[in-house]
Amino acid sequence: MSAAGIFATWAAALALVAMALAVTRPNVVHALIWVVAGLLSLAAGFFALGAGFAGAVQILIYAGAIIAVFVFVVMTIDSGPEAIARERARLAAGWKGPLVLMLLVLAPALLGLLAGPGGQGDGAPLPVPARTLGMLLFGPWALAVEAASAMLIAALLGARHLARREGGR
Amino acid sequence: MSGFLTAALVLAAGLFAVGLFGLVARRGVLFQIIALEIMLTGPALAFVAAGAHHGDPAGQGMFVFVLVLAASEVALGLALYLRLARHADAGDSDTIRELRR
Amino acid sequence: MSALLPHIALGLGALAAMLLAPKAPPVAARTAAALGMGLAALFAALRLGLPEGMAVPVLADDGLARFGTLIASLSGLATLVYLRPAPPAREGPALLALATLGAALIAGATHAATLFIGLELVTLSLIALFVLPLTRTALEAGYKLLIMGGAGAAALLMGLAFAYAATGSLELSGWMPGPGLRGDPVLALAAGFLLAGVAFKFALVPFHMWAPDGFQGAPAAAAAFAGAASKAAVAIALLRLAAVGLPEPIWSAGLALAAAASMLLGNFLALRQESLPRMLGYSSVAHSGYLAALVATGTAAPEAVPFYLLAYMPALIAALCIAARIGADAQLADLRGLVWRAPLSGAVLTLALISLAGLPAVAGFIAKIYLFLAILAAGNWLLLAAALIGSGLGLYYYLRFVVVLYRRIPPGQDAPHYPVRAPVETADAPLPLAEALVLGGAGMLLLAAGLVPGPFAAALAGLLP
Amino acid sequence: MLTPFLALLLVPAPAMGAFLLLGLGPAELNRRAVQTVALVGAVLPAVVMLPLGAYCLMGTCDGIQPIFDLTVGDAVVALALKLDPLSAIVGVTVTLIGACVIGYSIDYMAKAEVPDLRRYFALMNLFLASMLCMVLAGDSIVLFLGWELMGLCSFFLIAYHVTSSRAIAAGRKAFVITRVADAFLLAALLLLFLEAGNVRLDALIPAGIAADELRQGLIAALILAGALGKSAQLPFHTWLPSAMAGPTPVSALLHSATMVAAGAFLLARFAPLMQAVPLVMALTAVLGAATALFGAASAVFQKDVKRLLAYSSISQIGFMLLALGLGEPEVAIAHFVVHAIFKSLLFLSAGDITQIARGTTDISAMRGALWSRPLAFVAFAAGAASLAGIPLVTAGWFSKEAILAAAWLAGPFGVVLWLVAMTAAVLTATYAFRPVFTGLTRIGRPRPSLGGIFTNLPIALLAVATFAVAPLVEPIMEFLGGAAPHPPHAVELVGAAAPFLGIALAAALTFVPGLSLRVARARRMRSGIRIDGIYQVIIVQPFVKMVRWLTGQRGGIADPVGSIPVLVAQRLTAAAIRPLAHDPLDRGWMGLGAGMVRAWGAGRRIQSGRVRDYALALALGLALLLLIAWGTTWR
Amino acid sequence: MALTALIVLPLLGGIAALFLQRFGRDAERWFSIAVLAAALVALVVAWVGAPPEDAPGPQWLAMVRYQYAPALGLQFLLAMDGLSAALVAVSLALGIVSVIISWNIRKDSGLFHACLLWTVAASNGVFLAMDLLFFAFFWELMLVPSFLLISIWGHGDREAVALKFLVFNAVAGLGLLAAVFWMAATAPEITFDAFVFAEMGIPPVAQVWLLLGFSLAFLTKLPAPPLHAWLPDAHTMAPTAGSILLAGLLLKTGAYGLFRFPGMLFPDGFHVLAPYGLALGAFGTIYGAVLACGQTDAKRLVAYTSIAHMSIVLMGLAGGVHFAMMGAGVEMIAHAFSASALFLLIGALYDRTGTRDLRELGGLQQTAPRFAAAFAVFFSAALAMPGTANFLGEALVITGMFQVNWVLAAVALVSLVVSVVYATRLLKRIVFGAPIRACVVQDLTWSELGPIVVLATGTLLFGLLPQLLLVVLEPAVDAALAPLARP
Repeated sequence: MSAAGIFATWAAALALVAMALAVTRPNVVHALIWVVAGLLSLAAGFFALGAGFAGAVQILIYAGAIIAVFVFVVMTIDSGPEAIARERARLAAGWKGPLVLMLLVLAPALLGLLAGPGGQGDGAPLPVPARTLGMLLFGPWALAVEAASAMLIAALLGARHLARREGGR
Repeated sequence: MSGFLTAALVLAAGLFAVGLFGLVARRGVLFQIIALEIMLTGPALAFVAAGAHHGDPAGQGMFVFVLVLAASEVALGLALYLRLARHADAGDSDTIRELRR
Repeated sequence: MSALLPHIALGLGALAAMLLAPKAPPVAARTAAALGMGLAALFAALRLGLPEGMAVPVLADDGLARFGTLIASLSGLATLVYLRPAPPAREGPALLALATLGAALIAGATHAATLFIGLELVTLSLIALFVLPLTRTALEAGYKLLIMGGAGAAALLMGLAFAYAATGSLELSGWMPGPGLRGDPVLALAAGFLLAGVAFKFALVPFHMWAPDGFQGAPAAAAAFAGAASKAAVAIALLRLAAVGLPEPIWSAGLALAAAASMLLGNFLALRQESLPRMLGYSSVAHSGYLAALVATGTAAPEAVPFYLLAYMPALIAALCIAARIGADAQLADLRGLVWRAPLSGAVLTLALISLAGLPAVAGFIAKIYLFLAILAAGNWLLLAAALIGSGLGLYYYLRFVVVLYRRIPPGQDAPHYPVRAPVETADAPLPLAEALVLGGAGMLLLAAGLVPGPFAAALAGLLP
Repeated sequence: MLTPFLALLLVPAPAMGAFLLLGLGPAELNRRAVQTVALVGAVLPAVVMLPLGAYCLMGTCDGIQPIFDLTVGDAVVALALKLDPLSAIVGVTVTLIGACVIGYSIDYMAKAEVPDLRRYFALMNLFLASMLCMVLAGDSIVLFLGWELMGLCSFFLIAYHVTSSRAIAAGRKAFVITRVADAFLLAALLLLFLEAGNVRLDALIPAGIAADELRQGLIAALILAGALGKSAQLPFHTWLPSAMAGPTPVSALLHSATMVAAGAFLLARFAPLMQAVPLVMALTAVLGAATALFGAASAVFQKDVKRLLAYSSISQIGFMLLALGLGEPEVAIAHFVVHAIFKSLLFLSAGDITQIARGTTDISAMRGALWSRPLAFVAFAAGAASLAGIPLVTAGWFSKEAILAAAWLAGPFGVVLWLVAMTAAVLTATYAFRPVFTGLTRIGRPRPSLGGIFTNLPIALLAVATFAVAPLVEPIMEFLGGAAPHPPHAVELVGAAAPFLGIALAAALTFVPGLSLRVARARRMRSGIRIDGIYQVIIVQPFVKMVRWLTGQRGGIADPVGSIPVLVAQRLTAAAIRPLAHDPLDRGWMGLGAGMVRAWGAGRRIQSGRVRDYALALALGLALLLLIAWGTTWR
Repeated sequence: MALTALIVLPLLGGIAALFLQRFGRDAERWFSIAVLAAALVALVVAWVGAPPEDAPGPQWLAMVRYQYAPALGLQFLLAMDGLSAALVAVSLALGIVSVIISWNIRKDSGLFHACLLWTVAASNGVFLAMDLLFFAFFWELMLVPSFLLISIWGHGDREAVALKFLVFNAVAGLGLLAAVFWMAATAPEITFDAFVFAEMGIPPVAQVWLLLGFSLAFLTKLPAPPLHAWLPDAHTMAPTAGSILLAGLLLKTGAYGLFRFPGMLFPDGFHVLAPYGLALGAFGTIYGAVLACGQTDAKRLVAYTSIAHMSIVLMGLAGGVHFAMMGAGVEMIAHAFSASALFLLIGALYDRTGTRDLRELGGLQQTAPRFAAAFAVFFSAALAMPGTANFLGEALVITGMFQVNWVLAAVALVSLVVSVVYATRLLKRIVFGAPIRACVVQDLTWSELGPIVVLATGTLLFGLLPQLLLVVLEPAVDAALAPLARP
């Protein structure tokens, strides 16, 4: 495995740990911070894989914009100590089952992946310049991109409707 | 299949599984939405790594779409969360069960 | 470029409806969306039978795609007529047009990107449509679809990503397990993930949980769209996936297993439901099972799946639209004596229910024959047993609803007014003529395809390679 | 094709027409109209038959009138009427007797209600038509049609007094027993049909003779059984005495003169076939002789005139069968003709005498008949004389003598039969003259009276005929293709003496008080040998028991074959449901349904409404799919 | 086209009759008669029309083949030979009779007439369909209107009886369905065409099992003991028209199926199973006759005689010889007339007296001579008097039995004797005897007399001029027997 590969794996592993912490925090804000940490680690991994555009988008949009929206929402609700205690109690009550379930899903995936024909090729990630990506997105994939924008519009329409004031027009 | 790709796919599966764990284990609506986001990072990593492996821009292209989906879901999800919070205890999704059986 | 005309019409219709929604009278947005869908249907219909090819590199332009676009647009139109959630929801028409666009994309998807985006476009539009009434149950339905849809989407994406990693291709046709890839565990895992993702959209057991709740809580028109157009599109996607030949036996075995479970559980849980939409939700699970069984057995008749859709969609749309006329969450008791109070609705509902039950003289019967013949030809005894038991159970609960339609209300009792719990009748309520047209059209289609299925079958067989 | 034989079709037609008009026609008819239709229907056949008989006498008497032909598979069904000496002689007899009896009925039945009268005449005419069909039949189907319809008419006419349960029971008894015989006959005819591939008698009889021995014997035996049943011969005789419950003209026509004797006709018809099977012939002769003696002996002790005459019929037909069994069908048919005349005469005159005695048919009703009803009594005496066989003047002597002669000439076996028959002949004279002598005993001072023209004309005609036919007996035999057998004169003298011995015995029985009392007490003989009782025990009671058992009247399960599978199925279902059902009454499908509902109630909990549970299911499904995916590639 | 009309006319007519009830008095009755008469015209048209060119045999008089969904092997295939034509004619005639004698039914008369017409339509479908999927469909469809007839307009414990009828026949019908689908699935190309199945060469062992499946359905409908338990109840509790249709049509469908398919499709299976069929028939004819002797309910009595007579038909069909088969065909038609007429008469009596109990009846001869005369005529038919079509049928069957096995012939002859016992019992209890108060009734009215005359004419006409029927049946019989002759 090349050095870039090792670094990317390391970064992704960090991200996994961060995400694991995120889903187990009773405090929403802490969880969000761990998510951001995980996303940033992933971005680092993307850079190491030579996917600079993806890394940049990850930092800007994901870790930046989306989480910011989260934080805004979190700030509208109070998460006092009793809310955190309640959350902790709920988590403590039922984490074993989900864990087993998670392992159940993971096990065949891991077994399958590790049994696969590993170690072929030169092992180094191949960098993809942003330009070729642009050629793809605005060339053959143009329709898909348009459709993705339709997806955003749909989400927007829905969110706008939901955000309408009670008894609004 | 190169070594780093296998590792990345394993980690992607891990991310997906962690998200799934969150979805099943957490009762707060907000936590569930966060778990969803985490679930989506799994395929994101897998796409980017596979793109890097094949030297193909399509991986990053798909990553962009995943990102769009994540954004859309967050938008809708948060709006829904706010709306739900007016009717029910959005901190505990188990209470949102009028429709059942 | 003309191959994209339906999509363009849908997109423009959606855009126009969206822009008209805030200020213009509600009927304007509705008209814009209807125009878009109507034009899309027209274009798709006109293109039936033309030479096939690729519209753009990610979208096929073949018989299946045109057929999918046509039926998605038509069911979009039909559901638009009945789309009238309680508080005026101006976004409805635009969302419906977007959902239709998504369905059209799925129908033509030969590429992971189009498939994924089409599916998610439908899902997101449906979430938004589900929550339109802003009632608690509607929100709950939307919420469930959101969470489950997100998980399903993630699973689907995992599948796509694994397949991409294994083959380096995002074209569906690139996943054909060649000599080097046979027995590749990554591709097999990809198939598993993909199956889970598609099964979620298709509401197959155990990924079906959102369907009954959604049908019950959401506006009937949205549910009708979810059950009819989106299901049709996903069925076409399933056909395409089956055609490229994902790794066997995981594909057929998994699909057959899910199909059997759906047929059994869907029919079983529908048994004594009092709520018409909820019953239809479970029934849609069961029918997904039947369709999946058709795909899983690799039926010899190319027109089997399209014919099943042709039989299933009008029945479901008609039934849910009549439920919408009666009011939110129509109950069994509300249907009593419907035939005598509202003959058209009663008659069409009868036809729809017996078609769903698979009784003769209506299209559902022919569809059931396709199903049983395919299962028998494949010699899959598990599926046969499940289909037999499921159909038997189905007979019970469909006929339970049919019988009540004909049970006169004793003279002493008050007749429930029809519509029983009237929805808010506002200016944007569509013309009764349009409703009658939709119901009548659905009824005629069911009867025609049941009595003279020959031409239909021939036409559908001609659509497919 | 227009042949004289076309007229054959016209013989039964009027009677059939009268039946249709009276029996099934919807129009209302008054008494006069009913009587007219009946009479016309009864007389016209005779009018048509007599010229035919004459034609037959003069021309070549062998003609066939086809009705229709059709083919069933390889077989030919060719229906036809046939005129040959046998059918001509019997046909003329039947039409004449029929006309007489139906004419007589007009007076006799004068008191009946119009609907009853209509029914009566309709059935009498139907009977006449069917008897003629049978006599003139040229094929087995028409033969059997007539044969069965006669039985049907017999049933309805015996049960004419529908309010009398005795009459109905008698009718059922007669019908069932004759039906048994009919079944034998049907079997024989069908077997012959299978042999010949044709139903024409001309084809059947040769085919029967040509059949293999076993089959030939079987067919002959079955035909004999059919004849025995219809003719009330041992062991089927029990129905005839009880059949006297019908009106007297019915007894005269059906149950003595014509229908009952049809067995003899049948055997004569199939004589060539029967003669091919010596064993059956011997059986016929023995049964005939035995029946002759048994009938005569039973008749002697009867208290009731009609029953006496019924036993007499049994006995006389026994004589006919004796002749048939000896291979002399011509003699038998001659006796058939003579018997038809004197027996109908006896019934009609006895009926006339007893009718004025307030309906009772006890032999005591005859008392003083000479004075009260002189014409009828004289006629009765003439009939009795013929029955007894007073030598040289009566027809009865000629025909009976021929039978006795035939027996004597049949070798050592025949001599035994001759002895039996001779004893029977003595007893015949005895019972024949008992009523006559009773009629001579005067009681009170009765005023002589005469019946109407319809009563007297037939009686007078028949009375004259009993003597007029006497010289014709031998020509009849010759016409039929036989010759009157003549035994040694000594034997003939013994035969001539027998009636006188019998008459003397009768006088003794009537006028010697001690003897007449003893006769009155002889119950056993009066009711005949109790074969009725044997049938009751071995057939009727077990049948009734079986029916009662099968219909659940004995506390069992009604219709066990149908019910037991149902009960077993119900038990099994109940047993399968029991673990699920709380309510023990809730059996069968309802139980299954209830179990289903409960299962549904439990099953729907899966759909808990909690998103987390939904995700759980989703994850489980995914895990399963991935497991399968991995499993399929695991090496 | 005319063949299609035989099914479609009554089917649609039934739907129309549902609504005609609203338009004035008796509209639905006249309409039903008109529909059935029109169907009779269609039958004549089909009958006299040119024989079809594409028919697989010369015995077919008319045929309709419409490819319905070719890929599924679904086709609308009707074919009429002599037997089907005769049975369809009988079904239409009995339909008209049923309408006429139900003139006083007032309760939901629209639905009542719809049920009558649907029963006729479905049984016509059974008699004509040569596509086995359609055959099976009509087979099951037939149960629905009959079920309604019993459960809505029946007497006594009608719901339970109707359910019994339904359960028995629906469950038995599964045997047919399973066999049909098995054949369709194993055919080289998916089809339900009986003519194709006939040429398919089904392996002998499979033939036995398939024939068992078919027979389960057919024998239950026939009905042959021990599958007959539904019939006495259903006959007894059904309204008069229902009894007529049950006896005249439904039972005949079972016999028709046994006539048409075993020889055509399963000649090897037939050779294996025929002895059991003969034994069953022999048992049934005696059993039914003996049980009829012990009944106290007049309709029940006639129902058991139906079992006896249909068992004779079974013997004829299982005999596999020409005469027996012809006899079975004739007996089917004859029994349709005679049993229907007896049910009609008893029904008319029940309408007047309110009882069918033989112990409470009597003296009809005195009070209602026309009634009595009608009883006597059909009494003769039940006895198989020569001159009635029943005799023709039974005599032919017995002839055939002599060719097969003399013991069976003897059994059939015994049943002839027992028939006298039950028939005279019926007559003795109803017609004879002193008039009982309950039996002082109005004589048959003209509207009752009309159907009676029609039925009597049928019975006597075919009895006296049998060629009318035999000529029609013969080609069908020859064709049915032809495959059996194959070694």
